Amino acid sequence: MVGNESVPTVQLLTPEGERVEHPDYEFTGSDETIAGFLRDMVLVRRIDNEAHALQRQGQLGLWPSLQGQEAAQIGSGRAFGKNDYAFPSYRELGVAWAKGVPPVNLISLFRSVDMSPWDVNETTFHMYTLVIGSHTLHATGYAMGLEMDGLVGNNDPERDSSVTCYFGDGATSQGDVNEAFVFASSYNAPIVFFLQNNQWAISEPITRQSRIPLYERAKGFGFPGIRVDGNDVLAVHAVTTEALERARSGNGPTLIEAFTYRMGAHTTSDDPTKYRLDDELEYWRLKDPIERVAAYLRRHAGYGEQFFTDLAAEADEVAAEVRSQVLALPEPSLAEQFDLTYAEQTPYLAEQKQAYLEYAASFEEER
Amino acid sequence: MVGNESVPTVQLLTPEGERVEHPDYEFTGSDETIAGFLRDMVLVRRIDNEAHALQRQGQLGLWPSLQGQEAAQIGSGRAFGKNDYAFPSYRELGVAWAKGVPPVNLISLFRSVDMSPWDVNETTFHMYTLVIGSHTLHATGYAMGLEMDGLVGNNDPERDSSVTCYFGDGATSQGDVNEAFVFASSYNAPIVFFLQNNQWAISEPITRQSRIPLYERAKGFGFPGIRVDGNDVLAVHAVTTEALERARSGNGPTLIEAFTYRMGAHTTSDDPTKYRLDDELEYWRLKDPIERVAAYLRRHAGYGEQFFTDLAAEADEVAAEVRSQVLALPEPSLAEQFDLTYAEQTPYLAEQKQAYLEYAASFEEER
Amino acid sequence: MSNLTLVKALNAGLRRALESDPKVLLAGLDIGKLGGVFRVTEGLQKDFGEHRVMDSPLAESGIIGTAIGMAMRGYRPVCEIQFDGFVYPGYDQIVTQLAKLHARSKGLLKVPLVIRIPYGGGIGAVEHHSESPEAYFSHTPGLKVVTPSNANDAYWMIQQAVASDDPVIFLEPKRRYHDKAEVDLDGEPMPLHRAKVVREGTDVTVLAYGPMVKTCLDAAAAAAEEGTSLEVIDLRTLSPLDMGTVISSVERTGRVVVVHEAHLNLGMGAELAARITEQCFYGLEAPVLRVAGYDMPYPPSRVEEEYLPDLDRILDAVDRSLAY
Amino acid sequence: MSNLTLVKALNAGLRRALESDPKVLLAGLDIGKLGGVFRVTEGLQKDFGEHRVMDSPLAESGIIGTAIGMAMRGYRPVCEIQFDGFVYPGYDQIVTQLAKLHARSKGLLKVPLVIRIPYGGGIGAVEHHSESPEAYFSHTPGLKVVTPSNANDAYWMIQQAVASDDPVIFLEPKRRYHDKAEVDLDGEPMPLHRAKVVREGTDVTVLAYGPMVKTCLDAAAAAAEEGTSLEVIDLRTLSPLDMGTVISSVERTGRVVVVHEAHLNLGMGAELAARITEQCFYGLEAPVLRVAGYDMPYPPSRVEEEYLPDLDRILDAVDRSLAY
Ligand SMILES: Cc1ncc(C[n+]2csc(CCOP(=O)(O)OP(=O)(O)O)c2C)c(N)n1
Ligand SMILES: Cc1ncc(C[n+]2csc(CCOP(=O)(O)OP(=O)(O)O)c2C)c(N)n1
Ligand SMILES: [Mg+2]
Ligand SMILES: [Mg+2]
Repeated sequence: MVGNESVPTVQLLTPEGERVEHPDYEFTGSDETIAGFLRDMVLVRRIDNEAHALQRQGQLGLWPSLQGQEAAQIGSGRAFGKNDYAFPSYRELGVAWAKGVPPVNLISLFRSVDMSPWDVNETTFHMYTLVIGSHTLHATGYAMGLEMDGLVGNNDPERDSSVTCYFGDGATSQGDVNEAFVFASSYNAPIVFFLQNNQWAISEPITRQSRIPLYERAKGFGFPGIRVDGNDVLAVHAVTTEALERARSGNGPTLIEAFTYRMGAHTTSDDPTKYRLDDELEYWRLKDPIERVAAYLRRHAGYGEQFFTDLAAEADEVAAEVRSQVLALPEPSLAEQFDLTYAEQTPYLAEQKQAYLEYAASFEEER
Repeated sequence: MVGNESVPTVQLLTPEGERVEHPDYEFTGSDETIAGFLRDMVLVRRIDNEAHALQRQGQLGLWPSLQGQEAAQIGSGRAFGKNDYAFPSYRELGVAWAKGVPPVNLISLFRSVDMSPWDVNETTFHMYTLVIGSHTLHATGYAMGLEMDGLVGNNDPERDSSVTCYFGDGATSQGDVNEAFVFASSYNAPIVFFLQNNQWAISEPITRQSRIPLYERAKGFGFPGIRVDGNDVLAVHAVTTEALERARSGNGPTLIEAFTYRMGAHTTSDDPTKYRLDDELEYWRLKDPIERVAAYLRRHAGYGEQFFTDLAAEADEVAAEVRSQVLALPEPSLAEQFDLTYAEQTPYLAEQKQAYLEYAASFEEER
Repeated sequence: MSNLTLVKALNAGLRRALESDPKVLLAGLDIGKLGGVFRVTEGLQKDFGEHRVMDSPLAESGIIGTAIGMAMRGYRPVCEIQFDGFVYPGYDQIVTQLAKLHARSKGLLKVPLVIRIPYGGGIGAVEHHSESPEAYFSHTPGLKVVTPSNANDAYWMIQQAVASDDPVIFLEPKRRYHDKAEVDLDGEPMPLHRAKVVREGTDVTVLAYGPMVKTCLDAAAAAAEEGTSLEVIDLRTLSPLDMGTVISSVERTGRVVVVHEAHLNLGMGAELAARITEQCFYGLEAPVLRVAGYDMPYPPSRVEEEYLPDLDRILDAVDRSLAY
Repeated sequence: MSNLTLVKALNAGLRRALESDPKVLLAGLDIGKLGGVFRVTEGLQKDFGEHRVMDSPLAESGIIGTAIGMAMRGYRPVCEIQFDGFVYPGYDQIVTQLAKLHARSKGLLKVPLVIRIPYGGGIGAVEHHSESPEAYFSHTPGLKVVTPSNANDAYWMIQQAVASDDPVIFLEPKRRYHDKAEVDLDGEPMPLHRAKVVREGTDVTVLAYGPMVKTCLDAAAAAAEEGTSLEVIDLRTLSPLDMGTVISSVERTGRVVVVHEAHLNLGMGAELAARITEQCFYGLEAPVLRVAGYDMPYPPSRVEEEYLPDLDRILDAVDRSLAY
């Protein structure tokens, strides 16, 4: 948002692609790693576009775009080690990508063929939660469980574990999120609360939720909060890396406010022209998370045009692949849903299933 | 709690009865006013004792004692002007007293003959709320209503109004309380959140709810928080007076943490010997809210023994009066409850009432 | 007379409510500039100001809890819950506070609060956006629960709900939001808590409400072609139920099918079956049959057509009823 | 065999659950040193440590929500809600998250979480401490709902609930907490989701659960003196219902009275009436009659005896049933 420049914000790469120093944080990775981040961001943006197109073509019910938030998601997602679990909300295509979840799986959710299309245990990327804030408590409980499992503070990178929970600026108003802060603080849980402040909760600007910067919320619950330039993949990576380390080593929760911007509509159902000005969009376009990395790689790391052309081509390929996977998704059946309600089926629901099957069969016969 | 002396706390009267200066707050009332506070505190403690005795004698279902918290309640309650509304939780005998609610009414609630035994509009003292934290939202909404009514920021003491909402340390963990902070801040509502930190939520010590002082919570929501010595009636009065003025004049919410102690059991159903040490009680007994005022009046304001003897006698009289009022409370009837559920009775419930009356009458006949 | 969608009819009804009583307020998520995700409040903030049409912080308990406080202060708030599945964070305030305040205060506190909830499935939505929570509210004394099935009722019922001194859960059949109907903008509405025979018939009484009324009317038309005469009643009010209208139909037909999207188990159909059987014990030719959502969480919407009661399932139940 | 109160039986059952599976955890308010306000968890924190018997911060949504997270991590949490009236702040987590996770995750996530709730009235409590929320849970697919009526069942059912891979709402009849019974500590329990004929009879089937079972047994004893033979069934499981046991009784008696403290409208009695009538349409001599709490908020406890179903109201319903 315009006018927030005075709030202390960690930045390591300017919108112009210049690296800057910060007294507390640094990004120690190679230029190759940075190029990898760029690749991630370009690919997820391209996949996001494809999903958007699929929705427009009637192939998806809905799509919540991550555009503008690529750095926040790749920067944090690429900071994870194998024992760092992620609890997303519903816009975390980038985090999912970093976690190795096939994009088709995420998209299948919005095609409404499946509500849990990836293995949360294998991917360490938990289920999407559409109900704002609810999962922050699950994430906290999960983190408490890690601690009970003895997986925190062993000074053993092979074992020490953490949870990172993603949510938005709007979510900070929910009781559950604040209760998650209480529990995480009270039990000193190994958790990173990763708040993507994209300035909007559908049509409501951040000023409706809070009159002060959101990272300050944490302090009142007894743990540190920090604002990072959410469009700076290097800064996000550095800040997340440190917060994860705090969590794993038993030093408790951190709130990271990634200050970023939702470039698109809230979802494909939304019409942002009703409530926000083009000026704002223009302002943020200049802070694009991808452009600045490309500029850096061009200017300071010797990456030539071929690299970028190849990347664009790869992106198109990946997107085409995702598209065909989506279109090939098998249709669900109601019959199987009957057996999913309970771990141990009830006689009552079994009867309903039986009746349904017989009823459905009667139509088959008619045909 | 022992060991919290380092937290900045407003104090104007020491436990020994010496007045001290504070850079930001002063108590400007006369010694007569102070003697009035003493009288209030002595009377409510005595009434509280009587209610406790009534419960022990089987006349009440339950009684939540305010012992130890008299200064917090009288200091704040006596700061109210006629347009300052109070939303209590369930331990606010002292605030009710300051608001002119007859003690018998409060007690009748715990005799379970009535759930709303006083006129909330006339007394400007709202209903008790037993569900932890729920009323903080009502109070906030009411305060928003005052603002919509144009009763804030007129610089007119006859009109300008506010709300004060009472709750405990345990309540700060509830989602609703934190949402109340969000709404109050977002709408800049004319409200004072009056938190009586009595160190315990039934058997749970304050450390379970928070690892930092609770007054700091407010800052993270964008409004000031302040800790006051909750056993110092002068400091509580001064701090509340200022917060009320902030609210009335349109400067928004304040959180006051009155640092005090629950000297008795949580309620008459509770057995604190299971979870807390005598040492702690002893420590707090030395900080008694009544003793220090008595000491001040004796030593520095020339109040002689007669005053104290008279006061004790008055207290006994008032208590005896309350007792006889309680014992004379009329019994409720189920029949009348049928008509209370709705403003506009439903045919269905009217039928149920009819059936009930006929059924009840059939027993009358049998007799 | 005006031909309006259900959304526009609600919008017009809310506008009239705002015009006719300065104490009426709207609160909810995105109801201001955006006009609500379904555009029910479109243009109202522009015309009545931010004080009367309030975009709330993202917290349902907060929205309802503060609205209760405003109601205590004499306002008549209308809260919008964005989707059925998001009402539960505010459930405690609804069942424990809102529903009880009149009784607890011995009538001193009226809480004329309306909670609007778009509900039901059939729109191909993602999870939590297609639920039918009516039983959770109808089981709660102190609340009134109503649901229009068409634009004309929507227009009138929302005004009546706002005018009611009791808290009203106002359920809006979202899959009928864009259905148009003639709305009599100045007529004399029927009372809020009254059911309505929307098609007369003689063989079986079909009870429905909200989104299922149209489905049942379609079923009745189909049945008529096969010579079966269905009487369709739009319940309109779920708490209190208008049993008078129901019973006088059942006394004629002797057979009942209840239809709702909500889960079968402990749904409205259960209560209707219990009461009808008690009141018409000797008159029933068949047990009250229920066509409802199965007792599973709402499935992925790709299969919702099979999950939701439809014409065929209703006719199947009619046949089973007639077979007794 | 041991003569225990219901509280002590629960305590013993929880102790065995904690002993037999290190993944079992208890969480809730004041359950540690205090042993819970009803002392159900007395001594357990001392013996199993603060990590397994956790005093939680004062927030029900937080208690249940974090327990869901622990369950996702492989634990088996048992949450105590202090009183019935305080479960609603956690209601969203229960109906929207807990109940649905198994289905949403296609069975990948088991959520073996037990929520213990002392419920019901009759103890002279202040408001919010005497409620009967079972219908709100039973209407929700994905939850299982059970309630013991006596110490022996309490001892076994709590262990079975903890062992269940589905979320279980475990309702404890607080007014029977101090009733003693013989508990067979090492026997073979009956299955969790099975109803039990607790008194055989021939004239009318009386269905009850939790606190009302004793009341119905008393009524049956009184009826016997007047020559009426009541068969009393303790339902034990409210979701799923054990209809087999119910129907085979009704087929013999032809008459049913359902008794519960919860509100009449859309209470368990409604569902039972609907199903029984459907399954025994030709066998019923009278409609299923319901004796329940009236449809008003729980009244001041000074009049609760008149509000709650008692022996006389049950016998009155029996007489009305017999009069058909
Ligand atoms: C409890 C609940 N209430 C309302 C909604 C509807 N809703 C979906 S997204 C959204 C806005 C969320 O804003 P924010 O938390 O900032 O996340 P963002 O969408 O910007 O990523 C709302 C209100 C919901 N999903 N859950
Ligand atoms: C929602 C809810 N949960 C649980 C309870 C039971 N309960 C009553 S008082 C209390 C402790 C409250 O502690 P605190 O907020 O510190 O207030 P205090 O009693 O110390 O004044 C609890 C847990 C309740 N009343 N409401
Ligand atoms: Mg946002
Ligand atoms: Mg306390």
